[in-house]
Amino acid sequence: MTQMSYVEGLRDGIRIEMKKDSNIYMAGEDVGIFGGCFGQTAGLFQEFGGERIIDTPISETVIVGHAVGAAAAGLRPIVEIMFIDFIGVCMDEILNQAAKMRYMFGGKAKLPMVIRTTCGAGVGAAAQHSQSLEAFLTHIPGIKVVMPATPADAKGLMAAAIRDDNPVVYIEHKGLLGFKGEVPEGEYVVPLGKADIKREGTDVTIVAWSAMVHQALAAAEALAQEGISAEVIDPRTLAPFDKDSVLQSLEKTGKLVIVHEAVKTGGLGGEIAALVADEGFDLLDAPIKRVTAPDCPVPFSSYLEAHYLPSQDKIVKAVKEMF
Amino acid sequence: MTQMSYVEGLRDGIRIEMKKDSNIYMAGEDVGIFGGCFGQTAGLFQEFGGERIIDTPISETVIVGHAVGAAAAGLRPIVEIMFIDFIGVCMDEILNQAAKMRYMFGGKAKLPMVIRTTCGAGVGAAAQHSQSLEAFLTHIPGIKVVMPATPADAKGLMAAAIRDDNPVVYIEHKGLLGFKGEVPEGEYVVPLGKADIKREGTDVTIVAWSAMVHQALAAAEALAQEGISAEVIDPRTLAPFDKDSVLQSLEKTGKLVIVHEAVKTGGLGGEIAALVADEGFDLLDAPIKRVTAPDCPVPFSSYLEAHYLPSQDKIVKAVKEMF
Amino acid sequence: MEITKEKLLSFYETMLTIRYFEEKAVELFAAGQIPGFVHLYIGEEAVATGACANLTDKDYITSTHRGHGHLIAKGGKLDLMMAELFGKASGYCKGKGGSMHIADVNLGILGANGIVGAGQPIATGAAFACKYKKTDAVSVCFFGDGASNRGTFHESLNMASIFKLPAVYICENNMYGISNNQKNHMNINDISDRAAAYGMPGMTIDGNDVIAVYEAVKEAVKRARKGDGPSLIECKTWRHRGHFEGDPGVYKDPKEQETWVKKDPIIKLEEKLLEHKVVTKEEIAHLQEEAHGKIEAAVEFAKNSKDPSLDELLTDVYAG
Amino acid sequence: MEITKEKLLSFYETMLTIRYFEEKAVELFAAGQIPGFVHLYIGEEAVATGACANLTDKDYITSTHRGHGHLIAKGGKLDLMMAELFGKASGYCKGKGGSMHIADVNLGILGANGIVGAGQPIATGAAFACKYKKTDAVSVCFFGDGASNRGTFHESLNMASIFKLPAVYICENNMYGISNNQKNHMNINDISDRAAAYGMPGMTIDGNDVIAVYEAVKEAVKRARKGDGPSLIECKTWRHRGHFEGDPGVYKDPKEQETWVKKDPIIKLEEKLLEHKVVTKEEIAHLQEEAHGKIEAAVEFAKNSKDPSLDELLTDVYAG
Ligand SMILES: Cc1ncc(C[n+]2csc(CCOP(=O)(O)OP(=O)(O)O)c2C)c(N)n1
Ligand SMILES: Cc1ncc(C[n+]2csc(CCOP(=O)(O)OP(=O)(O)O)c2C)c(N)n1
Ligand SMILES: [Mg+2]
Ligand SMILES: [Mg+2]
Repeated sequence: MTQMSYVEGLRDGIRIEMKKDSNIYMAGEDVGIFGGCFGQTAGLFQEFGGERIIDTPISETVIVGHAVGAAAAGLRPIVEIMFIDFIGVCMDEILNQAAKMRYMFGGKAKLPMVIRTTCGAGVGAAAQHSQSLEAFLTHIPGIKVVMPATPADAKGLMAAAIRDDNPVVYIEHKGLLGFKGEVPEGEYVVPLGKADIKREGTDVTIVAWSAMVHQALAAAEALAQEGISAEVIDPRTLAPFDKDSVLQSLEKTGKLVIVHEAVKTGGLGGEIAALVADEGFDLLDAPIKRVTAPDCPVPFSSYLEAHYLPSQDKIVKAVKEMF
Repeated sequence: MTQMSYVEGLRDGIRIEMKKDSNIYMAGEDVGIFGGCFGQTAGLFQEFGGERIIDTPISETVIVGHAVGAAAAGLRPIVEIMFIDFIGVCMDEILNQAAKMRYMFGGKAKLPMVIRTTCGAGVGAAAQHSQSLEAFLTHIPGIKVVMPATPADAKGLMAAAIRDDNPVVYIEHKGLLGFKGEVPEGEYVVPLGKADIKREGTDVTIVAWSAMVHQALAAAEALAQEGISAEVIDPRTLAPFDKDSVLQSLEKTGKLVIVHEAVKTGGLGGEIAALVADEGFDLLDAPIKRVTAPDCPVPFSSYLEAHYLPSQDKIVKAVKEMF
Repeated sequence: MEITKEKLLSFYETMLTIRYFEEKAVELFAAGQIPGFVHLYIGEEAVATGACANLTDKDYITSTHRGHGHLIAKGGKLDLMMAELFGKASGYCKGKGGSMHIADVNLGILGANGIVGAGQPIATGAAFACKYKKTDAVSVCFFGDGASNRGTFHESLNMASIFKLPAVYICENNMYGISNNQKNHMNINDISDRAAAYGMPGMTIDGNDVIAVYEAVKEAVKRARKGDGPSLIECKTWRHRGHFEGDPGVYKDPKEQETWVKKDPIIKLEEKLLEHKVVTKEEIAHLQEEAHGKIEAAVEFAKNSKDPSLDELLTDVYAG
Repeated sequence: MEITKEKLLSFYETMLTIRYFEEKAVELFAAGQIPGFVHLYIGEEAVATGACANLTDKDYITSTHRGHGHLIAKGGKLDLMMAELFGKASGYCKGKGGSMHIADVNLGILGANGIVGAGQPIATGAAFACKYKKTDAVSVCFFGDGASNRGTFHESLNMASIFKLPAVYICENNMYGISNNQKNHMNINDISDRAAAYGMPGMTIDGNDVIAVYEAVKEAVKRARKGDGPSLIECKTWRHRGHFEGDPGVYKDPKEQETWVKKDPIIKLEEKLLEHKVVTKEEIAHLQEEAHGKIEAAVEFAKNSKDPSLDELLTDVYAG
């Protein structure tokens, strides 16, 4: 174990895999000498050279589209879309090519590719640079989606994403990049599709991912002061979703709060609530609550943005209303 | 009242509005002499001329993007994206431009524009021409989404969509285009955001839209034979969603089945279930069921496709399991 | 002509095979035996044939919604293709893809594609892989005049040019994107003029002359294999039939149609073969019979095949 | 020079105003008073100034992430702009948009834009509206060298050309898309060469010479107003600062930076004005003081403004 930031963790995951397999390369805007918009790829160009760490033109469509072709032809591309907000520019390549090629070809193609991107508000970046759009991706069969919340998960999920033979979208939260924590040294893989119980509890289950894990943990801490024991589950992989871990937790708690930074309507919280309202209906002893961003674009004003974001306080409030 | 097909209904809606307001025009691929891929725009070119019914190049990005600019500059464009499957090509224009411009500008822009498109499987068109992708759109604050199921709704919702001062995505189901029914003559508007009870019932609430309304109605008929009285609610507008009509129905029935043609995970069914599992929790006396397509691309084989699609039988089965 | 007799004959055979495959599809579609959208290549056979004659199984192609010709020319198996049109388990994609998604990755065929222009980035990526792996393989991208107006065209050719990728972009300019005539969908005559926007060579050739196509693509492939980067080749051609089966093509001037049908690439080659005494009329009749036989066998294979089993619905969504 | 003294002075004033606005933004950002991303236009003032001098309030522009200069040149109000940078309720967008989304639809300013290349289709649509309504208004689209590689560029210019729209596409080629030098992001020297792909005129000019920009855009605007269709004008220029505030710009060759800083468009104009005795040194000092004063007043206004009220969070999502 060593102390690392989230961004160091994800970079470590990339570096270890790239050293092992020369078919892995990275392409994206300013991933080279610039080192990525938030420094995510700093040093990789120096370590692996311009043949493997490749600056592209501002052409998200072909950035993702070329990765589909390169992966089908035997490489293992990691491509970066600088902000998940730009995913609309390459959505056809994700939706109709990357996600469907294997199925459409009757299983005769393999697309090991990772799309790295950043999400999240909180830095005054306004409506087009702050979104959490994971729900678009989890509605597309054929791709996997991961959103790490800690440095260790950032590293281990990166390794798993790179090793997976399917298109994986790896979503970094820009507010977490500097967040520090313990990370295993050397090769470390967090299996895709496995949730992590970030805090155990018995009275209420809080499902949260990415930056919201930390709000949920803070809320759980505050709730503990008031005698409410909250379990915090971080799915880490959103597709495929580890529903069993949620159902198991509900067997203890009977109460579910889902927290996400995405806007409420159509967010993945709805899907999780629906799964539980079907398969876990008998476990529930209270309405399922969602703590999310409201249904509006992310405002620029720091004051409005602070109120836009789901927070520890809002989670505490939602939980307390259940008791 | 007169007898009309769904496609005639929607065309009538367009024609009546276009006659009244010269700022309305239509642009898209093959909407001119060709009359649209499924004949939706047949005759409009002849009636309104090439200045108002405009064939564009195969450039979905600028088709939608230009509409944003034209609407901001005072026109009322209707643009066509031939298949909703192609929405990824113009997703940035929908997500970050059309949907957010008004908010980002502090309310100082108005974007009266309609994006017409078709959805739906059942014609052997395979994975890239058969999808139901409404859930992408309902996750985007700032746009409205309608999906008519009948000729009258096709007409009335078209009029409402054109008159609305916001971007509206109007989704036609290709399997319904020839479907006939009674349609009011002359001006006829179905207000956006209002569900329609397509069949009254007391034992179970079935929420379904677009082509699935007809599967739900057939299922309700079959269930009636077995003594189960199903209420079929067609939201018609998916964003904004008329949740009150669902909650009201549940006060009678206590049981909810949601039917949609989109794949299950991340479909709008999850959102509706989540709304009810929160705000209508006390009304429920059974788990919420969803009858949807499975989480896979639409297969080409007619045999597989028939099994892929949600159907009357699957709805009946889901309902009966609740009793 | 410096081309061997053998090569010329193989051109002819391939073109005939494509033609008959397509004519059979007309028939089967009309009879309701093939579901979905069927876009036929009749009249454009010289492009795929001339182009793919320069390729081996190690080279890649991306195809389009109008893909049967490309697949056959690249070595696709007729029986597996035909079975796929029928949606049978024995088809190339186990019946899950259909006409618009036939692929054979082992032959370097990265698929027909239902999204106009979507093959351009994919072909660019395959070219990237060829270069990255330091093989001398190339990637050939087929697309239409209509597709050259999509953003994917711009981004792909630009990327290929900067990275000097071994790619050949072949625009099959049949002058229509569905009903939209080139005159109305772009303001230039020669699509190859667009190559200059990316600093790559562009040329326009007669797409109904298989030899011209062969020669032009040969040069472009040579250039690509040498590491000198991509090219754009525009092949002017014409589709004889509607955009898809069922389209009567009312937007076309019948006279223009007539003129072009006279320039049928197969007849053109046939005349040349006879003129240069490469074949006799009898040999031609024999070749035609043979080609018909292959198509009939493929139809037989398809008809005798089974529907996919129901559990196939949920397989192949993910690997591993 | 056929340009009136008055016009030249107004160029100078506008450029100074932009420069000082941006220098103030540097200061405020460093002091932590402006949140988010701030992309500055220092060094590129001649482009927006020369271009917008040909426009009236009825004409449209679309701007970019680097938008302050375009907005000021098109008549945007400094106090409302500055208040927006601060995220105040009195700002152009009530504080909801920020630097990357400032707009004034009444002045024909259809917004800065955080999505590179997204203004191109929007400007095309505004041009469509101008033509449709049979006004003689035009639509001017500003974008960078990097943005010219996006698919939106291709689709927009193609559409504008077919429909003969009154649009002027102005590429501000500052030779970098963030850290990526033009040499590495395209394989051509002059982006105006891309105009030929759409059958529209293209030209490359010195983007640091406000008069050259003014004259070139004047011709293009005249052409557009007459109904003769769109043009592409490439203005070679240079940004003096990092891509955004906080970027030290290590990827730039310091020598090149030095050379270009010497070609500062404001100094260039100043020298010309003095040489041709349009102004005296004293008058220049006075104009500078005046411009500084306007910026200070705008900052004052912004600082004295309130945050938006909380209920503004949910308004303006939908009209009506
Ligand atoms: C992105 C996208 N837009 C529209 C369509 C519908 N469509 C299918 S084929 C076609 C015309 C293609 O024209 P072209 O590229 O010239 O190829 P051709 O059909 O002439 O071979 C269109 C518009 C599509 N499949 N994908
Ligand atoms: C679609 C999209 N891709 C990437 C970005 C991130 N980004 C913001 S500005 C920029 C560089 C733009 O370069 P250019 O168009 O030359 O404009 P300049 O910044 O030089 O004025 C990039 C890559 C973005 N905002 N939108
Ligand atoms: Mg064509
Ligand atoms: Mg630039």
